[in-house]
Amino acid sequence: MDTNFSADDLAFREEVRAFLDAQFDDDLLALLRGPDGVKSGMVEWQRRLYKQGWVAPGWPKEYGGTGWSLTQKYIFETERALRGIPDVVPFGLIMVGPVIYTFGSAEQKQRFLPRILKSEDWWCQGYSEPGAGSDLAALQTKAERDGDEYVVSGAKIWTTYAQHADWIFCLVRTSQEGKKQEGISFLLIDMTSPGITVNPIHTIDSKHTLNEVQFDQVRVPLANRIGEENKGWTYAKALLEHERTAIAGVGDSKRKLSQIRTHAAQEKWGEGCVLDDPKFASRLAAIEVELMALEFTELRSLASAAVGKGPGAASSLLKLKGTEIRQSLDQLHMDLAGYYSGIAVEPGESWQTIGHEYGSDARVEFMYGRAATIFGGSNEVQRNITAKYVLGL
Amino acid sequence: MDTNFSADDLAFREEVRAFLDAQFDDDLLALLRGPDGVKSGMVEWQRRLYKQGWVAPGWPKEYGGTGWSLTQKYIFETERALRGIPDVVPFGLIMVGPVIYTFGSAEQKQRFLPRILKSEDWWCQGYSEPGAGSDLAALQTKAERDGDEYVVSGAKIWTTYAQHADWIFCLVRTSQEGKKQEGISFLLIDMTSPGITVNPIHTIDSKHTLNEVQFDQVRVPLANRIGEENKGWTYAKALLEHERTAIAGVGDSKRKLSQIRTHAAQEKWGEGCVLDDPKFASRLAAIEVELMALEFTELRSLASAAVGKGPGAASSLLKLKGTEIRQSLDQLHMDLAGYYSGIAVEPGESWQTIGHEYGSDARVEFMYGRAATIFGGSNEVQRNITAKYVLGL
Amino acid sequence: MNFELSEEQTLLKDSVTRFVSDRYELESRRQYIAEEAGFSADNWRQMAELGWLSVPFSEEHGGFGGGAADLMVVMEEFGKGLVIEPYLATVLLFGGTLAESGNAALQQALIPQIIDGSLHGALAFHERHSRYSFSQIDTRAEKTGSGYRLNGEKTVVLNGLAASKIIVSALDSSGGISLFLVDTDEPALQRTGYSLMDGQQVANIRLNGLALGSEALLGEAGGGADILSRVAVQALVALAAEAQGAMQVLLDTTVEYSKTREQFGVAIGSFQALQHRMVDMFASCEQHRSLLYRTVCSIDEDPSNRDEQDIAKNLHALKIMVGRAGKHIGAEAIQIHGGMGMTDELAVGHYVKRLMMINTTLGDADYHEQQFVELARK
Amino acid sequence: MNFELSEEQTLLKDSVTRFVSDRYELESRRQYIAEEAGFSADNWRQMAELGWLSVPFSEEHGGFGGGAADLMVVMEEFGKGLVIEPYLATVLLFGGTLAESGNAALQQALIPQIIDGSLHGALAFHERHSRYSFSQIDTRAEKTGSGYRLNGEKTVVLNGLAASKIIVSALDSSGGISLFLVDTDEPALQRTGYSLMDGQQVANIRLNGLALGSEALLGEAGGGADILSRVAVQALVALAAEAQGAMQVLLDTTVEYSKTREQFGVAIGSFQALQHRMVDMFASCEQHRSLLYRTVCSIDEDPSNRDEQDIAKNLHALKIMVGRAGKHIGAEAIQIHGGMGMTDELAVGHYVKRLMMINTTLGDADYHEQQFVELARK
Repeated sequence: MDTNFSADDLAFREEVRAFLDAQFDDDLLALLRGPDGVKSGMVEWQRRLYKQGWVAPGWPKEYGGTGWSLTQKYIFETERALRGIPDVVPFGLIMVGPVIYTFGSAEQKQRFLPRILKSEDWWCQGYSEPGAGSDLAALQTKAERDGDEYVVSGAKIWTTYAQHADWIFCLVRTSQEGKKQEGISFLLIDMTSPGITVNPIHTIDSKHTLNEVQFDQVRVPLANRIGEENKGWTYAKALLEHERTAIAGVGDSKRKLSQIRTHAAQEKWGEGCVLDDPKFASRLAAIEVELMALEFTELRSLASAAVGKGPGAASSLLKLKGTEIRQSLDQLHMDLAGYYSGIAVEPGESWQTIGHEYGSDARVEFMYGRAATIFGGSNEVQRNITAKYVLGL
Repeated sequence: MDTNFSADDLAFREEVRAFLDAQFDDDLLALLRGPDGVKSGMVEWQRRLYKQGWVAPGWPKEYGGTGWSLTQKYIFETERALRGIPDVVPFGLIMVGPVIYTFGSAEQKQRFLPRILKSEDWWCQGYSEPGAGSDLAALQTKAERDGDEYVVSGAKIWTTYAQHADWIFCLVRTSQEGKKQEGISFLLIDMTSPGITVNPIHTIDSKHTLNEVQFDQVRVPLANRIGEENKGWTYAKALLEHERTAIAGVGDSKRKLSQIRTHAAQEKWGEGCVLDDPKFASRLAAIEVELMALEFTELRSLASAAVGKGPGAASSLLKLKGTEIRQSLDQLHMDLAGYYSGIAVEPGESWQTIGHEYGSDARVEFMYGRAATIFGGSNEVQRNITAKYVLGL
Repeated sequence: MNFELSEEQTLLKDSVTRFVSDRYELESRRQYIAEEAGFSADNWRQMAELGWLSVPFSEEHGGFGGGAADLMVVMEEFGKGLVIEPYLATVLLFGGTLAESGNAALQQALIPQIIDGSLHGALAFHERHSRYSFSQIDTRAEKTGSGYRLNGEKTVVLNGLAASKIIVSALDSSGGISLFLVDTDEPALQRTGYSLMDGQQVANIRLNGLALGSEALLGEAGGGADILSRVAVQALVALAAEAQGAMQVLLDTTVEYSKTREQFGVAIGSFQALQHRMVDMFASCEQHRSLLYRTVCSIDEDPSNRDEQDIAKNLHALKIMVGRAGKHIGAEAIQIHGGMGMTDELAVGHYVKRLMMINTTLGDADYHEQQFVELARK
Repeated sequence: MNFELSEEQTLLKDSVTRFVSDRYELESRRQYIAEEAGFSADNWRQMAELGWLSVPFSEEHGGFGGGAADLMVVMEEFGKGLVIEPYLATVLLFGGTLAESGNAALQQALIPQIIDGSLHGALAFHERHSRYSFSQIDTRAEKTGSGYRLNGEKTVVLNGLAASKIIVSALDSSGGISLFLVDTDEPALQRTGYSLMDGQQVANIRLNGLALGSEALLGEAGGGADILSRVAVQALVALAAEAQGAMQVLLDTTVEYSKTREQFGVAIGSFQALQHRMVDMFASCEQHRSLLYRTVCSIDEDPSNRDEQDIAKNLHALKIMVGRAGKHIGAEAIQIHGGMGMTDELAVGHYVKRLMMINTTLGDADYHEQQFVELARK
């Protein structure tokens, strides 16, 4: 029982640190903070990672992965998060990529994988529907065969970054027979196809991240179906498991915690600062303790998978505890910002004249962060699943 | 909208204070703290209340009640609790008494009510059964007719003070037909009847309060049945509603809170005392705020009932919040007592040589207090009921 | 003991309810916010006509002479509609400070203008480093031959852009807090306007050596902190009542949504785990109401029985619960609404944001808990 | 990175598991507690024979030279059985203090006796007003010509009645804390024994001018507090591992009970509200385990990488979670067991009581949180 890094691991860490410090530079930061930061900034960052060969640590080496050990992946993830470097946009690299290399045809692999690695295609995910949120399998978007094409009609909702996307991967209903999980197929759809409309959803963080995507008789070649017809649920489930890694967000929460500590030390309060307030310090400490534990819950899970025993029962807690911890941090940051937490300043306005420079960021993160316990399987559904599969209830 | 007491109310309060201060004297206290305190002490105290005419404020005047207004009842209850005077033993005066005067025959009223008022009979309650806890109506104790008697067989559990009781009021099954709530009858059973066995249940507070009562072919005259056969559930439900008043335990919690404050001020900690610790003070304050609110939730309920509008939706929270607040106080008292909270001293041993004089009391109250959210309709059942009847879910 | 509204209060409540249901669809509210002042001038006129702007002022100032209960009735309904007009800023903070400052000439000149809706005011007490304290400020009032000279910057001044007069707190040479009435058209006063997440328009205000006559001083020199604490009594009740209205709407909306939204073939309101959590929301809402009534009753107590210590304790307790119940109900309302709770279209998020701003207005839950603890020690 | 037990640890674990399953039925445990010493002398002999009493001692003292992970393995299984023998008091607190005090003669004389099971000891550091501090004590050690004279009273001394030797902390004339080894048969030492709710026998110890030779001083004069903090490292890991075992049993028992106990015609484990709460119990249990592994790994780190600050932080975090997870799991276990959870017959209450005592041993969650915060400030 130990957490000692080998000499190789330590050397790897140095390499990672050097790369990140050099490549995540001021130019990139400026690009990310610009008006089109999510798209142009992220694409630039992912291309730098690609050049280094590090853009897809989760992929098998043959498809362009890194061949890293779990410890190496953990080191990379930790160093990334500590620097506040955003994770790659997940839809291509983390989500559809693995589905394609696992279940796709040779043609599909050849066509899509290199473009994903090079960030030439921007992907989005078409799962949720207005009537099917946590109950994903209740989806109704229909795909009917017409010659060597499907005709797709229906609507997807909560589609992150659909406004930037070249492609969308969708679960669609190709049969009404059997259980609702049966009769679902997995399609790759070109976003420029006639009949697709993207409507923005304005969210409580006042940003435009989410969309509704409508399909009105959209024609999709049969060749764009992954695997067999009516087996799409199986592929999607495999993907969901893949998505689980690093879902705890430990690195990002550690960074947020350290920001809060810094801000609380700067915030004057009586003769001292807010960090001196025993109640504030106590709230911060209580969260830090949970986070210290979660870091090892994640490591236990990785280590167990690494020796071929699967991620273990505790891995079912990674999303639950990870999101709860993050939301507690968001709330604490808001409380620290106090009445400045409410300031809704437009990008480019000067903070200095108004209040705490972090107030508005704290608010946006708090607001958008409410989604963490709702999307991707709400925490209620996570608890149901854990009760059933882990506790046997 | 006001909480002003009228001049009459204020005069009444003086009368109550004078009575309580004079009658709840050192002799009585010594009796209550003696080895047989619950029985002999409580009987003595209830007799003093009876002499004053105050033993049954909830009863109609014609049966020996006080005729007090709700405000007067509130005043009496507050003054009682602030002095740490125990409430009357409920089984006769609060529980079966009202059932008898509401649903009983003239003979039953004449026979039982005066003896209850004078504390000549000690009653206990036979509702729960080993297989039927929160699901009360699932009870199985059977009463079969044989001439002008019932023959009762089965077992009741969690029977408080059965070891002292002269009588037990029971719900028994007299028919297997229809819904489980039908076919239940309400019987009054003499505890000296042949076939009754009382087995003590040892509980985690190391006291003997609870019992299992077994009935082996116990013969009970038909004349001891309340109201009609198979209608017992109706009478019991009416009683449960009666039981609701003062279930919040505000007065007792206020007293506990003030004890904790006193003890925390005495407990040295660094240069000051535990009460100076901002985290401790914060926990105490958070509970006090909830308690201040609950006091008015109770008053709103009383005031609403007094103008004939029924107790109102918020009354469904009295037991829930009341027990949660009390358990938080018990936990805080334990934490204050620290390692002395664990001391299991026998009655009569000297505290002084061992530790905090309050540690062992805190522990017994904490341990027995766990039952508050379990018995009398668990808090889970309370939430089910509120969701259904108040929120319409 | 009586928690029923009087006949007069019931009429007042009905009239505010009607106003809100006529004028406060979410879409209309967006339009009011888009107006230059940040609210609807027409609504404000209507409020004046209906006499609501006079509620807290004494009869000698031409007011209605209302108590805390009257104010509660108005504000709870405002809370249900997320009314954006600056009732708190102009009537309670600005007007309330005038009323508490004992300057009869100013009161006679200005309070009628507040009541008739022609004057907007603001109270500037926050600073960059003041956090929730009235006295921990850096703005200074230097005594000059003819009066005072003010230097400093006030932040997050509610209604600071629409106000034509602002009351400013400043440290005087003796280290005490004094209050000054200033006109916003003074060149030495510079305003930067911005919005809060709940749609309110606020301003930062720089005072660059602003020269004032001695008549600009409100109340005694150094007496400002006392005045502000008295002003806070009504303002805190108003905030809590507004929060009560918002929490009630969130609770009701969430329960209703859970009855209609289906997942896994049944309404989500049939899931026991959600039912229990909605019961807890209900409990927070009702416990808050109880504390609001407790506080209102203690303030409206007969003068002979009025207990200032008890009032202060109730107010701190109430503001603690405003913060905590608001967070609890807000978080659960979004969560149970699921994805829909994240959208700006639904009203849910707007109520949640208003509750968050109410929490930070005049001291958050943690600040008031600290005050509550200090009071208990005395 | 590796969280698997070594082969040796797996053997050790299996052997303790067997001991617990053979000897620790609840009824047998009651009998051990009823023995004069408050535990089973036979069990103690068995532990000595199996070598468990030697686990934490270094090889030069005849020990097994085990690390934190080895200790964890033993204590977690002890926790599952609620083992009552004073492993913590004699081996870790008394023996640990000897091992840390650097007095070679005493170590050579006494540690082998601990390992062979012939010597019981105790560490007396609590006092009536010390709360959780090692240094806030009133017992005084006055220097005499030939040594020291001790006056004062120590409270809640674990294993204080069965111990034949006790290490006592006392303030010396310079205000530092020193540690002294005393024999319990000294006439100037007076013991009052009593029980704790978890069945442990403890004692208060009065020192009435007890005269000691200078060889009774352990370690440096004034160095006692440092020694005790070092002793606490292993003791805290042991307590947390024991708690881990107890929490696991409570979780498993509760989940099993919920599958068999029927109410309203179905197993109560089918109620979603209870399911979600049991998931939260599971989360507390697993999070605690993670922190235990984190702490153990940091202690057993290669000497070249060992980071004392990191170890201290982990230990405080761990003890915070011992207290909180223990309270959470304990309260829910009783609640979900319903009336049965209130009875002394079922093991549930006994595990809950042991967790409560573990929380208050060597500083409760609130105390360690304060220490955690202070450490973070440095």
